[in-house]
Amino acid sequence: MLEPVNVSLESLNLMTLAPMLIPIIGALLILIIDMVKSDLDKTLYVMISIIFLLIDLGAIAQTAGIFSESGTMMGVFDVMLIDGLAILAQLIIVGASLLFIPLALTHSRFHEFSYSEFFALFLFMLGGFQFMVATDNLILIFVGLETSSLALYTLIAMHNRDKAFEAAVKYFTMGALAAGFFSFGAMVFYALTGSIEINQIATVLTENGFADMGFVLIGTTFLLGAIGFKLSLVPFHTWAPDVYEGSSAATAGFMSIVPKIALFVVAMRLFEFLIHSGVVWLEIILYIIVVVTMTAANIWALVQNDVKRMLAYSSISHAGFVMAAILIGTTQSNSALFLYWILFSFTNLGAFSMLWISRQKHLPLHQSSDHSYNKFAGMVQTAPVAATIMGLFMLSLAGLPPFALFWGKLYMISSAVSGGYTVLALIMALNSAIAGYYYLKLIVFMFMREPIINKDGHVFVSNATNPLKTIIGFAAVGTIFAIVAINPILEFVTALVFKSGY
Amino acid sequence: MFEAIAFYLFAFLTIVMFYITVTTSQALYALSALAAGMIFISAFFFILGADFLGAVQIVVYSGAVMALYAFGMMFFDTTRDVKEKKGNKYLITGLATLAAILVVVIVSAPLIGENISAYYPMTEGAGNTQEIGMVLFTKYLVPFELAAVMLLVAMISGIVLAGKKMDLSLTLMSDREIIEMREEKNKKVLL
Amino acid sequence: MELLLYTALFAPLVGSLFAALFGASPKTLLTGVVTSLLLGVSLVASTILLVFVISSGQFVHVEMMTWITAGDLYIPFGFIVDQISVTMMMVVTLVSTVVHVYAIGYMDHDKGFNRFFSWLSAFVFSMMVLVMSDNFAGLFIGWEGVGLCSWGLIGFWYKKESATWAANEAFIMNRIADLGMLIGIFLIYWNTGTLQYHEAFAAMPALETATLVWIGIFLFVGAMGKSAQFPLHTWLADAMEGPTPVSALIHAATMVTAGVYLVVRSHELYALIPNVGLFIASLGTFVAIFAATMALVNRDIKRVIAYSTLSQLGYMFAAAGLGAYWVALFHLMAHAFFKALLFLGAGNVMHAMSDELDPFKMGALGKTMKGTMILMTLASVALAGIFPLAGFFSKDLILEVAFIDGHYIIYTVLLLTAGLTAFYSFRIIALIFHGEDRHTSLGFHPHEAYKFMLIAVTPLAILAVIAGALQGSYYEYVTLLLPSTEYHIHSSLVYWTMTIGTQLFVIASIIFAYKKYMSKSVKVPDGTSAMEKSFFYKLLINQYYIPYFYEEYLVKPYRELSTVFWKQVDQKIVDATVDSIANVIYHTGENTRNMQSGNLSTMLKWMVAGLVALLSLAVVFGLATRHSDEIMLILSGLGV
Amino acid sequence: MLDNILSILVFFPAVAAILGFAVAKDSIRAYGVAVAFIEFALSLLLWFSFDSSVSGMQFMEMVPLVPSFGINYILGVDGISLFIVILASFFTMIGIASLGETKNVKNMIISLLFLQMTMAGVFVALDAIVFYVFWELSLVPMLYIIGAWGGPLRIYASVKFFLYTFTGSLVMLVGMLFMAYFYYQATGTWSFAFLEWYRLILPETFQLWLFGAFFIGFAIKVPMFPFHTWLPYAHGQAPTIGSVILAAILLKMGTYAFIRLSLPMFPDASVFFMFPIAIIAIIMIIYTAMVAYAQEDIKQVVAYSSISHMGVIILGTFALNVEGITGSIFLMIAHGVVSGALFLLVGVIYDRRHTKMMAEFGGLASVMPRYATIFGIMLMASVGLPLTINFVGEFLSLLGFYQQSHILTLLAGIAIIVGAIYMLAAYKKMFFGEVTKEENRNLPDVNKRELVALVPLVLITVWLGVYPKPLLEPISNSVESIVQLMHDKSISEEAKKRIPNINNEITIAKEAN
Amino acid sequence: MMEIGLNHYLILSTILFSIGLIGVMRRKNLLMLFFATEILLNSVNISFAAISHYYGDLTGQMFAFFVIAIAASEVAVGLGLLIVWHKRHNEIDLDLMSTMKG
Repeated sequence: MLEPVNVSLESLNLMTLAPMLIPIIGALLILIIDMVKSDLDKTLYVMISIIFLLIDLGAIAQTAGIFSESGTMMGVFDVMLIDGLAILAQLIIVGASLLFIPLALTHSRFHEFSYSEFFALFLFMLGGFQFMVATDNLILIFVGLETSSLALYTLIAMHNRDKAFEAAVKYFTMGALAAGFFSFGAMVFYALTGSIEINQIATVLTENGFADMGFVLIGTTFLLGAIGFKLSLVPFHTWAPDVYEGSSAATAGFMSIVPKIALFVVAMRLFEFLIHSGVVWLEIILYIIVVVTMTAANIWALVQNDVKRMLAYSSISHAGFVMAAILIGTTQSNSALFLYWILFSFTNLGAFSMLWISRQKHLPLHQSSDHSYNKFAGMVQTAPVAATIMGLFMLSLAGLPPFALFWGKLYMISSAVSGGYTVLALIMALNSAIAGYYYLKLIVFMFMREPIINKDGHVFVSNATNPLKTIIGFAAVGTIFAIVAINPILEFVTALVFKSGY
Repeated sequence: MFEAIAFYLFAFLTIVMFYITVTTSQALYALSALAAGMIFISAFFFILGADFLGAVQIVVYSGAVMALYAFGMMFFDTTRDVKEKKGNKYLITGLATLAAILVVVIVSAPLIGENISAYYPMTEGAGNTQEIGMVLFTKYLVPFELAAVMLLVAMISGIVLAGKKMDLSLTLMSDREIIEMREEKNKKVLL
Repeated sequence: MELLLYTALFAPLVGSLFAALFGASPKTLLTGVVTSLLLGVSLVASTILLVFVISSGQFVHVEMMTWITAGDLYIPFGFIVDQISVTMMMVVTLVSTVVHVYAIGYMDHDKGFNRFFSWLSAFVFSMMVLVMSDNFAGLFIGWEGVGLCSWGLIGFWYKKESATWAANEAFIMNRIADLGMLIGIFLIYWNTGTLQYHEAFAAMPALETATLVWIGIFLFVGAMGKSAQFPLHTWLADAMEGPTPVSALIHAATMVTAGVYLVVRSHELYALIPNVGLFIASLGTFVAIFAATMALVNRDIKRVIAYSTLSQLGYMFAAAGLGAYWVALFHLMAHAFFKALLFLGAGNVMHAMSDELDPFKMGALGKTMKGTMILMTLASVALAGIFPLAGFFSKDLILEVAFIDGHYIIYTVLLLTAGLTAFYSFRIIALIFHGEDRHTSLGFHPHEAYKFMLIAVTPLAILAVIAGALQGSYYEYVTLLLPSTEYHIHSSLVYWTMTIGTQLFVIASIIFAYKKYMSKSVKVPDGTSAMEKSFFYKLLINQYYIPYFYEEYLVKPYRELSTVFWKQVDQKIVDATVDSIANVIYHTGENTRNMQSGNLSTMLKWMVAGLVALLSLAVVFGLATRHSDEIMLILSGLGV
Repeated sequence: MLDNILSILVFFPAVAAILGFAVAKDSIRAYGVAVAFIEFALSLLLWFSFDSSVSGMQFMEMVPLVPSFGINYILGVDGISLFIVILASFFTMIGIASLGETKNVKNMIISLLFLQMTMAGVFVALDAIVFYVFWELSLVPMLYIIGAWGGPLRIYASVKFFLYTFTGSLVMLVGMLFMAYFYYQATGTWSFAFLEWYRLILPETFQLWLFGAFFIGFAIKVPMFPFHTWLPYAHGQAPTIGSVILAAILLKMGTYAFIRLSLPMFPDASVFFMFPIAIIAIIMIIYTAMVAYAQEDIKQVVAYSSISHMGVIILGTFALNVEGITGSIFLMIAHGVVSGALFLLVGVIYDRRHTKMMAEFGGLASVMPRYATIFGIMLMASVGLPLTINFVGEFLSLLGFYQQSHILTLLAGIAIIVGAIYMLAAYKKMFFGEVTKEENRNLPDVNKRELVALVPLVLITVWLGVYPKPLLEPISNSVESIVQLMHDKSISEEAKKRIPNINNEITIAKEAN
Repeated sequence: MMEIGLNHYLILSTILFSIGLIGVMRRKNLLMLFFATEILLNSVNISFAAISHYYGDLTGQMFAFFVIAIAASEVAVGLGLLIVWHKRHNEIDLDLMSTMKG
């Protein structure tokens, strides 16, 4: 007969749960409000979400404070794991979402925002991501992943037009396959070690000195497949361009930031110990994948004729670029990853928001797609300010100093150099040169071409409202004056990463 | 002895069933084959002494999932043959078998499982279900709750997507049309 | 004294700038007058300096300001007036003053009157810098300066294709030589650590001969350019495209003698390397006869005189090369006078004949242009070296030098050349002034030049006559600086036979020239006469086909090669490579983009394919673990 | 004021440019001229308050940017950079003053002011990253200027210009990071400060690799053969002002960087690569001169000619002795003035005839005598006539390299011949002969606006040709310190022999011969 | 051979998994595709159960349990998408679902 277990509340350490629970509570609240009184205006829900996200930030800061004192903490039967990575990742996730959610307040109406469920799902999704990053239990990671993914599929579909559905279906189906991979991989590791907690796995494997290398490799392969899919690493990237194109610019921008950082953290937890315990195979594989992802994505981005699709490929390439950090696996590179991603989120959200505010409902003839290049021809003459800002984001993405992303690239390449990966560093540098071309292409269109049909510049801001403008201004300022923030961020990140032993 | 027979029998059955599922051009066959396969899998669970899991398997799959699918099929009326122009057959089977072989090659190597210590050992004299419950509501409380959230999400998604409101898309309507529509609706309310 | 020095130096510059102010505006007599006056001032100053130097026997040396300083290199604007430079100054200022005055008349009707005087004075200034500088860099300034001015003056009538072409040719050929000179300067600097004459020469004896030889050769290359020595001589004849005063001043009296000046100036160097000296002498001798032969048949007055200049320069180099620097300098001076005179006379003739240059179309101008005739005959006599005119003293001296030093070949050649000189100079005299009147039939109505032009040139005439008498005193003072080698043939018998023999030979050839070209039978050649058909005639009239050779085998290939470089190499290879890299990348994208077919099951296949690929790699690795060390080797190559 | 005059010098134009957005279109030109003038006045103030006797850095400023990663905002100026800064501000001023474009002139002037900021920044930055920032940033306004106001091929040209240089400098960036990492390993702290890096003595292999990395970045910028092909397009397509700034200042960044970075940091590598680079330089000199001779477009002639001159500059730089390096720096300024002036002159005729084909002209000397005169002066300067600004530089550069190799210098000296050839040929085609084309018969001569720009340049050309001392002295001082540093740092015997020890240079030279 | 070890189960689930892969790759009908994905998840469950049995550890069963939950919710969302798509196009053939490409 089983004797009842009694657990003390302190030992549960529920504080660790707070950051994840807050958005979930918020979501439930939204649902309730909707039940009580339907078709309220979206602004209400936006504000509620923002409030909860702010509270969430507060909670994360709280945990950060505790972490800085007492170091890594486990909670709730050691399922939750709050370390530097978790905190940083959550900060990025919530921060980026804060930038993203006001994009719902567009001038013209879009389908998804007419649902209160949209916001609920959004918050649930965040909860899922936060769970993912704040644990090393594969089950919880898996469940969190699925929660957020399912929500995300729906968000995409709710844009409610054919392309959106197509995107959602593609994403969903491949996601299902990826889920299969993930579970298989987890299974193999479980078979190897009898545990599904990464640090346990690590300890067991190192104890028996990777006796069953074969099993390890299979497990790694499948997990790599699953994670690579979410991170859109070649050859698991094929969904990305279509999904980005199909979904609304805002959602696309969000997708390029938040899910990836979550997955990066998972990858970091998972692969670091493998690489460091000398699984050379993984090193080679990652090396190849990183290089191929960067280069191939760049090359494909060159030939795009829709800006959003181009940005999709570009963010694939950026993902590959950042994946290098995990390959290198030094403290510097890991902190470079976070630094890079923070700066990237500023710039990329800015760029996508610019597309978002220029979104038309009905396309003129000369425009093959929502954001085809020739839409932006001669933009500087019709809407100079908007053009300048857009150009700014492009330059930043191209890694031109002194704009935000340059510092990320700088630190990343530097970490590659100091990690001994000189060749890789060169490849990264040259890739940014290739990337320069397609960012430049847009600038050329905006600044050096004549407008196709001389229209007023209104189309470029047709969708803009003050909140959106504020967001863009925020992103722009962040992009230009990044330099003043680099040092504090860098120190903070490095401290956290180092303290959590990565 | 008995175990071996049972294993091979059910292994054979499941393989066949799933094979039918993925190959047949009759949606109905596929569906039923899938259901059967699921049930046979639950047989494995019972063999392995995971009674609770077996039960869940039967309930969830052959119950909920199949019901959903069946519903979906009626909806699409896929009783008729699904015509699929085949992709490159060799490529597909090739890839799959290659994957299988590769995995098998490595997996068939005996697993060194000696020094594996069970973290959540099965306690003697307690039913599988009890044990599960015990672990589930202590160690796996958080995942369990999150799973609940996940199901909620899934439900909402299902409702939203399948819901009537999706039928006309605000995204594709110009703002003027939306206004008119709103007025229409209000009129209806007044009448 | 310094003040005088500066006056002498800068007066021409002032004049030039003054004239330049009116550069674009139509003719004003003022410019001509002012520049001439300023040159006069400069002349006076030089004269006083000359007197000073002679009387006191010491130099005037000033250092105006620093020019270039870097590291240990220190180059000032320093000027020195010693025996050598003051001689040159005298020649330059005197001749140029005369030419200026003359030019006022000559350029009377020219639109570019002011421009002309600006250039001309500028030339004088650079020439002064050239001769007065106390270091090689300063010399080089003047060197290039005169080059520039001669470019501007040869191409003065820039609408004439031939003129501009000649100008560029002259400039570029000089540039080629200047490179040699530059290298010489570098050598001097890196070996002696300075460019000041006296320091550099003081340091030279310490150096090993090889270095000195190189220095000597490179400097002489520079000299060859300016003094139009073979093979860089072609530009001088073409330079006759310029206005005649220019030819008189630049291409007879002053600039072309700069080379000689350089050799004389660095006699201390050449004294150390006699072999180079001998080479110079031989080359000079060769040029002397080479040019003289070309002068024999030419049908262009100015070109004839130009070739004679060339041959006289040959004489000077011969002398300088043999170490008789003061003789060379002396001949330089004398030659300056009569050659300028000759040119100016030719100028009058041209004017009279409205720029017709073919002597065969003239004849019997003596009636209308007595003054000119007298002047030119005088000059020719001097050139031919008849006693007691300047040429006799200077030229025969050179012959003696050659004889005494025992270089009999040189001597003979030079002697022969003397005869030729006499012949061609009187050939043109005869053709122009004597014999039948051939010009009226061609519709020319010649007239004598302005009086003041004739008066202006008389100083030259006088000097051409008396310069020889100065020899003694000249020797006295110039040898304070230059090696004072007295040349005396010990047995007076030999001496007299030689001298008289030479005289007779020369006179004979003069008479021959007269006989041949005063006869009635002379008519405008039409390429029919037997002589014109003869091989030698063709050879000479075509200047030994050297210009043709240059055109065909240097200029044209250069032009074509340039085009090839541009069209083929630069665009088709270098640039194409760069673009092709970009294109390759771009087209890879174009060709592979349809991997993204947009079809879901293709995407799924990709995913599975990726997985399988990884798995197979896993197997490969599993097999390869036992070869792990080699693998690590490869990876280290990748920087892993 | 004087303590951070450099920062003012750098950021004043940028601030002014931002304010410039508010200025009305029709009065923007005046605004631009005013700003540029103030900037120029500031740079002159810098010069007057500059102590020529000091060889080291002056007016140093230091603000930590990313201390944890060793990135600091360090500015400073010495004899090497001082005059290029002045030149930059000067050209911006006369460039704006003589601006011909009328199509949205506002954007043009604003981007020019931004460009001015970056130019000033590059030359006063003493921290690798800050240097890199300005270096890269300078591409953007130039890209815009070429791409928006250029000729028919402008987009191709501008993009080529951008990507080519961008690629090169990214490789350079990797080099910088490696250098910083090396410093980190040596000292335990990150630093990107040049002066810190100077103190580092690297093993020879590292030197070679790093030298290579930096070389690619610089060589493309200079541009050195065979990386030069972007330049003709850029010049050919750019508007006058664009070419002027590009030729006068931007190209100098590369050569300046060689002196500021490559030489002091990698003395042994510099010696190792001296002859290969010298040969490249000679190829540049002769080959591009011949290409220039073949051109039909006067602007292309000037463009290729500037490549040829850059060859001489490179040669002087790699003479590795005071004379040569001083000469090359002086030649940078000289070439800046002269080629800038030549491009302005080309612009003058282009404004009148809207063609740059030399075949279209001929006999202009009689139509536009003043124009012809100024062109002639500048031409002679470009040919390197003594008493013009160029001669001093070329003379010193060649003189300097002569110590290293006689035969190569002889080859390089051919520059003065081929230079004369193409320049005179071009001049002949344009100005001499009869006026053939009807539309050339009554072209207006240079007007006031153009004279404002040209006359000062002529004056400078002559003044510095006659009296270069005020520039040469400070330059030479700073160079001496660098050469000394190189000599002390160098490891290999070869390097010790090649790089003179200032204290007894002459004796060294004697041995060399 | 007669003794059924862990490997037997692993191999079985691998085979099933690859059957699932085949389905995923060759099915052009969306509904059928979803069937295949279900197979993937189930095949894994078998080995989870097996492992947990042979280690006498419950974690495996836990994982399997959650996998089932995940599979179920995926079905819900999947069907939702399916229905929407079908409403619009009256077909669920993948080959007709490729408006975005390149």
